[in-house]
Amino acid sequence: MEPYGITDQPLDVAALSAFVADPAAGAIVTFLGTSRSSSADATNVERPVETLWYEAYGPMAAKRLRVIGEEARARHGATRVACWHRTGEVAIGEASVAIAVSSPHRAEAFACCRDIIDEIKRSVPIWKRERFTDGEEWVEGYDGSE
Amino acid sequence: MEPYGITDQPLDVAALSAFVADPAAGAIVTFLGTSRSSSADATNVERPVETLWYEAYGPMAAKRLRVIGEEARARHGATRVACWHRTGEVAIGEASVAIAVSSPHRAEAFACCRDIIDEIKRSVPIWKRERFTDGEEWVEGYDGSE
Amino acid sequence: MRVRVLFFAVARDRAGVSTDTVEIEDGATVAALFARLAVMHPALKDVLPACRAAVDEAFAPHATQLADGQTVAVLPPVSGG
Amino acid sequence: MRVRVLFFAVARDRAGVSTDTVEIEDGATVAALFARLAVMHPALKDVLPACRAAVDEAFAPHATQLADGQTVAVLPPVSGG
Repeated sequence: MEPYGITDQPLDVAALSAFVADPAAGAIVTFLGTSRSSSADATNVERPVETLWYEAYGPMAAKRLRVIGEEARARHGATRVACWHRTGEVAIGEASVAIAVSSPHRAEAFACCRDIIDEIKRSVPIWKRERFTDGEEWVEGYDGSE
Repeated sequence: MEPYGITDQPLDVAALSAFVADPAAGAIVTFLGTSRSSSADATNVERPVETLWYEAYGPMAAKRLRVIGEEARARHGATRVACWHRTGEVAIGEASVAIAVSSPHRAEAFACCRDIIDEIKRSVPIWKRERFTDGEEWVEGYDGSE
Repeated sequence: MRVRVLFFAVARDRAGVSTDTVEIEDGATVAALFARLAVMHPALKDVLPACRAAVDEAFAPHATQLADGQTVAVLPPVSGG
Repeated sequence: MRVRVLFFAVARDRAGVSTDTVEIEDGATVAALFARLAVMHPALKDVLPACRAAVDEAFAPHATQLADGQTVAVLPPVSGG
């Protein structure tokens, strides 16, 4: 299995978790970002989401996932990292992103996994589009400013 | 599936993750505690572990898991929690404990999952025994003092 | 009165049994029971100070007064997770 | 010189195309290219200020000088994860 990638297929967190398992690791933390059945609009009102999908600048997104994962792994002294993001339509309740991190002790696994998802939301060129009953729109994202 | 329990069978993190999935949840965090191939002894020297196993005060341990999980869920506003601990022999690399937490946003899922494993290590009546090449011993644990 | 005592992990190894029935004065505390256990099972003596007690499957401070028929578990420092 | 431009998400919607080829003076910066794009595609004008640029698949500051044959991606605020 490739540890990092972009796919239009459902994500398999068990496969990622198995991939990072290691005899030197005492902890495995996984994160799944799942699509919610409602979403706050620009005025912070929650509206029911009918469908949503993701568009990626594929080659750059895959490179960014690898850089983010490996930098976080080194910074936290984690053992292994795997991270995939999905594109195309994602059904409500399904995962758009899956991360797995193993490390000797649990603190680093939690911190590393958290850093990875935070950085993905800042700097991986992927965009979410939501369709509501009354229209559809690109989700306002992170523009790179601090 | 029961959300909390003690079992002598291998743990299935994918089943726990599926159990906590919810249309209202935007994040699922899982934690697996896995058995390491070496362990620090009382003098902090890492020694190779041949086999390890867990003994539980079963009925009390199951009650504690439920109390810990549900209190953490309420405290963090998480959506659903599931948590199982394994007993008996656990092969190197396999999981002794599995936790899954879903929540609307990721910060609560990480914090809730972290709190649960920390509290399990403080107050669930389960004991680990390790066999080394040169003997075996109960692992020094947490005695309830702050 | 009588209480049932359960030993786990290193406490069971030291006691040499996993359960015991102890006859003790009415209203005795967990602390009094632990003192009695140290006499009954001398090898337990040096591990008991680190042990917590559970009465009927819930943690109980050493000052807890026991009642006839209760089950007291002797819990060495836990190491699950 | 010529650069290839890729538009994503709302930038693609506004440009009406997903790729473009732009003829621009040698050594022009990303900022100069963005200014040109705003003229070529007026509907892009109000989304460009929030967009980052990538040159050959890596983020590039607006001061970056471009070279012939490079690929510049116009990246609206990202919302993956």
